[in-house]
Amino acid sequence: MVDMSVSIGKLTLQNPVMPGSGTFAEGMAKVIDLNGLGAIVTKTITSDLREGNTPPRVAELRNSTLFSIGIPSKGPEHYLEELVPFYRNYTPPLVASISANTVEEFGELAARLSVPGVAAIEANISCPNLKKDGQAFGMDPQATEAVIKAMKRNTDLQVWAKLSPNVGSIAVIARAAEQGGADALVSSNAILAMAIDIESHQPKVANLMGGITGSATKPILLRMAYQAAQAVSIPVIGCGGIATAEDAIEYLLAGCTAVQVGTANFISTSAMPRVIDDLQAYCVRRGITRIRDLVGAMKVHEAKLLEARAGL
Amino acid sequence: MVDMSVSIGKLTLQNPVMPGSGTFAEGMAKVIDLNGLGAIVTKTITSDLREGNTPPRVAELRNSTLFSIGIPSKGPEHYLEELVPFYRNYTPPLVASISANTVEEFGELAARLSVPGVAAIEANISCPNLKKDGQAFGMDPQATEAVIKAMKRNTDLQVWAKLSPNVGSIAVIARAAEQGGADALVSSNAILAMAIDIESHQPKVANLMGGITGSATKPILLRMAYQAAQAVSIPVIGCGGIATAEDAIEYLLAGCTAVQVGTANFISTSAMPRVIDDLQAYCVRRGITRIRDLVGAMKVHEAKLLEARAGL
Amino acid sequence: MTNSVPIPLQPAPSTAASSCGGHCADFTIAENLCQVLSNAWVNAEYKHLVLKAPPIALAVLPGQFFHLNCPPSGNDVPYLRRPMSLYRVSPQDCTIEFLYKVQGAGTRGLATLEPGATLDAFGPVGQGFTLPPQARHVLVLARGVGLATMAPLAQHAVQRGARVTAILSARSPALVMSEQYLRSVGADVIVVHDQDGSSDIAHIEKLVRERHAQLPFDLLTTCGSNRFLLALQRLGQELDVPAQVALEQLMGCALGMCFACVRPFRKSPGSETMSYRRVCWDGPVFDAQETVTW
Amino acid sequence: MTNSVPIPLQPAPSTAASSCGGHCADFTIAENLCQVLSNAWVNAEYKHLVLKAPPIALAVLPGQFFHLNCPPSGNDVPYLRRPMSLYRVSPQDCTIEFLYKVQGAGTRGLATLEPGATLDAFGPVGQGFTLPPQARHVLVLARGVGLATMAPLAQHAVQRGARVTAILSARSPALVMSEQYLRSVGADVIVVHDQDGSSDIAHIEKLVRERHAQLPFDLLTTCGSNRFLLALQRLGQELDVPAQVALEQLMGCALGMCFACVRPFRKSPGSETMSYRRVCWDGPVFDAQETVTW
Ligand SMILES: Cc1cc2nc3c(=O)[nH]c(=O)nc-3n(C[C@H](O)[C@H](O)[C@H](O)COP(=O)(O)OP(=O)(O)OC[C@H]3O[C@@H](n4cnc5c(N)ncnc54)[C@H](O)[C@@H]3O)c2cc1C
Ligand SMILES: Cc1cc2nc3c(=O)[nH]c(=O)nc-3n(C[C@H](O)[C@H](O)[C@H](O)COP(=O)(O)OP(=O)(O)OC[C@H]3O[C@@H](n4cnc5c(N)ncnc54)[C@H](O)[C@@H]3O)c2cc1C
Ligand SMILES: Cc1cc2nc3c(=O)[nH]c(=O)nc-3n(C[C@H](O)[C@H](O)[C@H](O)COP(=O)(O)O)c2cc1C
Ligand SMILES: Cc1cc2nc3c(=O)[nH]c(=O)nc-3n(C[C@H](O)[C@H](O)[C@H](O)COP(=O)(O)O)c2cc1C
Ligand code: FES
Ligand code: FES
Repeated sequence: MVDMSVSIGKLTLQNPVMPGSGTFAEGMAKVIDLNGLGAIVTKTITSDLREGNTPPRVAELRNSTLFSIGIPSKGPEHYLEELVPFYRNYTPPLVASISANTVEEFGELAARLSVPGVAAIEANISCPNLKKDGQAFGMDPQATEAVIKAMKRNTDLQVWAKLSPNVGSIAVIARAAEQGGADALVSSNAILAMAIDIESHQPKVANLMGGITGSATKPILLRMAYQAAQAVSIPVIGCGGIATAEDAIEYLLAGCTAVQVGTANFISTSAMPRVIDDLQAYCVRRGITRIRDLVGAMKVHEAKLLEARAGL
Repeated sequence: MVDMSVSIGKLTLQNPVMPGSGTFAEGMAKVIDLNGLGAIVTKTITSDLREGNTPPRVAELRNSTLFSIGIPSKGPEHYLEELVPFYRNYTPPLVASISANTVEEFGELAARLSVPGVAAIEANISCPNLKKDGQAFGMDPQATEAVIKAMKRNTDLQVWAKLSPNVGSIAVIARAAEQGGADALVSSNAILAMAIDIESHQPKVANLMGGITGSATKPILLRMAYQAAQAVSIPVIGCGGIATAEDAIEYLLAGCTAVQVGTANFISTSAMPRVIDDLQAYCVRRGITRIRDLVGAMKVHEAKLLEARAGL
Repeated sequence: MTNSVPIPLQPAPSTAASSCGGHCADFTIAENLCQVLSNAWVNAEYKHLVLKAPPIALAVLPGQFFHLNCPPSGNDVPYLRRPMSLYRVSPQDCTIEFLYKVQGAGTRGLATLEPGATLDAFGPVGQGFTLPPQARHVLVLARGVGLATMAPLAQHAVQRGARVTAILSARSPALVMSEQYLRSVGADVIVVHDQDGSSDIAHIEKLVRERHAQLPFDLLTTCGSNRFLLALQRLGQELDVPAQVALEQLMGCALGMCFACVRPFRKSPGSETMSYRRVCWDGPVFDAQETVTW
Repeated sequence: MTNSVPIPLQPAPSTAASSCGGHCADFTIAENLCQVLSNAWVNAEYKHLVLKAPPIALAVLPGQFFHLNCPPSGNDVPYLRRPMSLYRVSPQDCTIEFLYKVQGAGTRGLATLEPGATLDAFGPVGQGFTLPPQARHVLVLARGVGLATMAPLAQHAVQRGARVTAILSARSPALVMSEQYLRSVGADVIVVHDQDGSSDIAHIEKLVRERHAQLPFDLLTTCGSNRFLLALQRLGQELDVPAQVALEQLMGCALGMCFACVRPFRKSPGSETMSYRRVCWDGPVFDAQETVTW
């Protein structure tokens, strides 16, 4: 038997697979057994009610998608009255994703959601900071640290920081989040991208830019997750382009403790159960008894200096 | 007839299509008519002789490739004695790409290559700055400006700055390059990425990380080129994932004056001639008489506020 | 529309709770592995796909749809699934059917499917048409592929004892699809077309008023175009009959998760407050008076 | 190896300069649109592909290769081309042939090609074998698919009047490929295999010394494995005969542009100074004494 469990701080997950925020909802309970998941992560909410971006909100790309949803939000009330009770019917820990316009609002919303039935709060810091020229919190180490600190002051739950990939150095932001007291990092959110219809000359999503997600982005986001994991000593949860166990294994080898599956859920609702089964099968085939032994097990190539080759 | 010419400052190109540095070499002359190209850009050279990275240097990804070549360089002597005379047999302007370890070396190498037969010098600033902890010049606005300034002081040729996409805000770097006196920008170089073989647990390229190039990256690099073009008033040359005329048109619509074709040259040596022919056919079909009329012609969606819909 | 009931075409499939830890009963949507029975051209642009489907798929209701995992073909590699309305379900034969227009990567891939091939049809999903109890007369107004969506409603309404008047609009009489099929399920079919101007919206409204005078409609339905939507909004208010419209939007998940497929709606008929709703989950069938043109 | 001449299998195709603005004559490499004549299994793992090819392709020399645009098949969508050595060229029949092992996305795609299909074969590229003038005896040592690369050299050397001794190594006699073909082109074929231990490297070296004693070799050639490379380096020095080896490396462009396909080489035989060379452009055939194991 393979021990599939992994630990995020004091939280033990029965397996390392969970959905990415915004790519999962209650509808999934009509299709798969939610109790098989490592955790459940819900779509980001804000304190205010929001409708989100103008449609069209999606364009198909090669092996990927361009989504521009915005953060439509029904607010914390709806979350506490509808979603928390709904997911209380299932065993995996519930992770609430939040966003806000200011550091203080992040703290307040974290406090508001600190109820039984919620295990951790994920900070989506890819949204624009209203107090700093609209630059995303997650592009600025100070803002990142401040957000996480404000949340930690306001809740006893775990706080996860979901990093933005639209940065020059993800290591700097990762360290800032760790400094702020984050219990784990999620690396990462979607990469900013665009596409133009060459017949209409219009952008393919009304909002002009959106996030590119899905398989095509994996090599880039895997690199970012690796850099984040190298930079900190808290667990990193890998996210980006994961659709198969092979993808998940790459993230584990690169140093991630767990993984989030996003767009793949849209393509196949059995993506997560299949990743879990196939991870187990891989471990069995390779004689790995504890999946956590894969974490960070990448073997770098020996540096073979060209000069040294002369001796061979 | 379609006027296919575009201008980069005082330099007129017969059409907007040229190869990306490092994805073209003399061998191409045995396959296609080089005189059909808008310009010829050669592989980056450095002053010192370099062998480049340990193999394996390439891995195939979905709709993309991971290359980790380093900058093998035979130095300026070889460039002046072999390449400049070789390309003098062809009519398109020759653009020499250079890199260096310090700001001063960039200036010296630019001076060295300012010979008849060279029309412009492209600064590959994605390489690590030896005087600044090895962070790439192109990730730092001050270093970018300093490099371009040093080159402009040392040459009368056009200086193009090839931006790195591995930054939080490409607009900041674009403006720094313009500030330094760049005649044009190339947006952009390859995105840092990685891939791991799940059987051997080794990275797929020996150098661990490489640049992901090819079709899959287009939506990201198109966004970067758009942001760069929005930020400056000098011409921007789009680069990243261009394989067809449709791809090139997206870059033109986003505000690029010309385009560079990279990895597509490896997949089909007729990629550039085909892009040129198909661009022309598109213009004919759409009744566009001057290709430069496409530059920046993207039409953004009207902002339809949700509230305004109530009236409809 | 209180007092209305969603249409059950047949009882939900009974699933043995024991085989799945007691959760099966909750699973009403699935990635149904279906077998292609036929996939023939109807005319130059449309194909008719018949699939042998497992029980969960057969519980589909009129107006619901499936999200099809279109196969790659040549250089076409569809990444997302493609939504396709139920055209016909036959629980006895264990078949579901689709009528689709071949236009892009996904439908080109669908078009390559040969009998015997497997197609993964995710569903059934969405909120279908809601037939008022004891409905006696239903209007179905459709053009082009819209028919695919409306056909199961016509069949079902007839089965439930209602009369169905189907007005089929097309560019020319030759391009009308499914006229025979609708007649065979017992609908009164009126064909209107552009060549003789009978498809003119004023003429269509006149036809509806005439039929309503003969036997009052309990439900007006249409799908797709803004023109038909506006007509039904007018007629619904004028005749005081509920009107429902099936809408389309580009989709990501088809399971209410991604919020890509939204369109703007009035919070309630006549309200000035607008809100986005998900076509895949809150629809694709909506109250016409809450729907706005786009 | 001064005095050596690259092998011309036939004169370069004469191209009318007028039709291409005077540049045609320089175009010695092309994306050759070839027609598949046959593509049959040779054994459980290998297929033999015969293509009808245009003139530029027919100018290919032994040891050169083509970069094949392998078609997508199902979920396999090869992005880069795949390098494949010439197995045989027949200028009279306008055919080129390949012998390939089906292993990954690219070769799986190749394997789907039916007669009549079109394959884009880029080439010919690379530096092939260099036969010393008036060569009288050539050794060809190969195992597995290495044969594909060596076969055209054997054929050509025989045509040029040399004797060719081909030592074919395999796991078992049943797995030896192309034995008949090599005999038919006039090579002396010796089969060695693992089952009776005859493929042991010491035994192979002994065979080579014996044959050399009978008729001195002017050229020793092999491809692929480190074991054979080391043997040829030893034998070449001991017998003072030039040795050439055909190498492989993962490729990007196959046109000397990307520098992905490098391997380390001594600057000259015996030198301690190492330098990378491109397998696609500087090779794939190299002087064995400059080659190092990897
Ligand atoms: C609920 C629902 C039910 C549908 N039922 C049917 C049906 O029964 N028969 C049928 O032929 N079609 C139906 N459609 C439309 C069908 O989904 C699209 O035609 C299909 O997705 C096109 O895919 P493609 O890959 O072939 O074309 P693409 O290359 O994706 O697109 C080709 C063209 O179709 C447009 N298009 C793509 N998706 C949609 C969409 N979801 N809605 C409207 N336009 C779209 C694109 O903008 C483009 O112009 C339905 C759509 C929805 C949302
Ligand atoms: C100059 C040259 C000539 C060749 N001639 C032949 C030939 O005549 N017949 C033949 O069967 N094969 C030949 N090869 C090897 C052939 O190119 C690879 O087997 C092929 O590219 C594999 O592609 P794939 O997509 O099927 O497998 P992939 O999925 O790409 O790879 C399958 C396995 O093959 C390995 N591989 C892939 N490419 C190469 C390569 N270039 N060299 C070595 N290993 C590789 C991969 O690492 C992997 O282990 C030659 C290679 C070179 C460089
Ligand atoms: C439709 C959609 C909506 C998303 N919404 C959110 C969100 O609300 N909050 C968030 O942190 N990430 C959101 N994401 C990002 C995903 O959680 C994930 O980080 C990203 O999609 C990359 O993973 P993938 O390639 O597996 O999809 C969303 C992604 C998609 C595709
Ligand atoms: C093999 C290879 C080598 C490259 N070498 C260089 C280089 O020397 N200098 C440079 O500025 N860019 C180099 N590039 C980057 C390309 O010029 C181009 O910016 C990048 O590949 C993105 O374009 P593409 O997606 O069309 O390939 C190289 C790219 C590849 C694939
Ligand atoms: S398609 Fe995802 S919510 Fe409707
Ligand atoms: S494969 Fe590109 S240089 Fe050899």
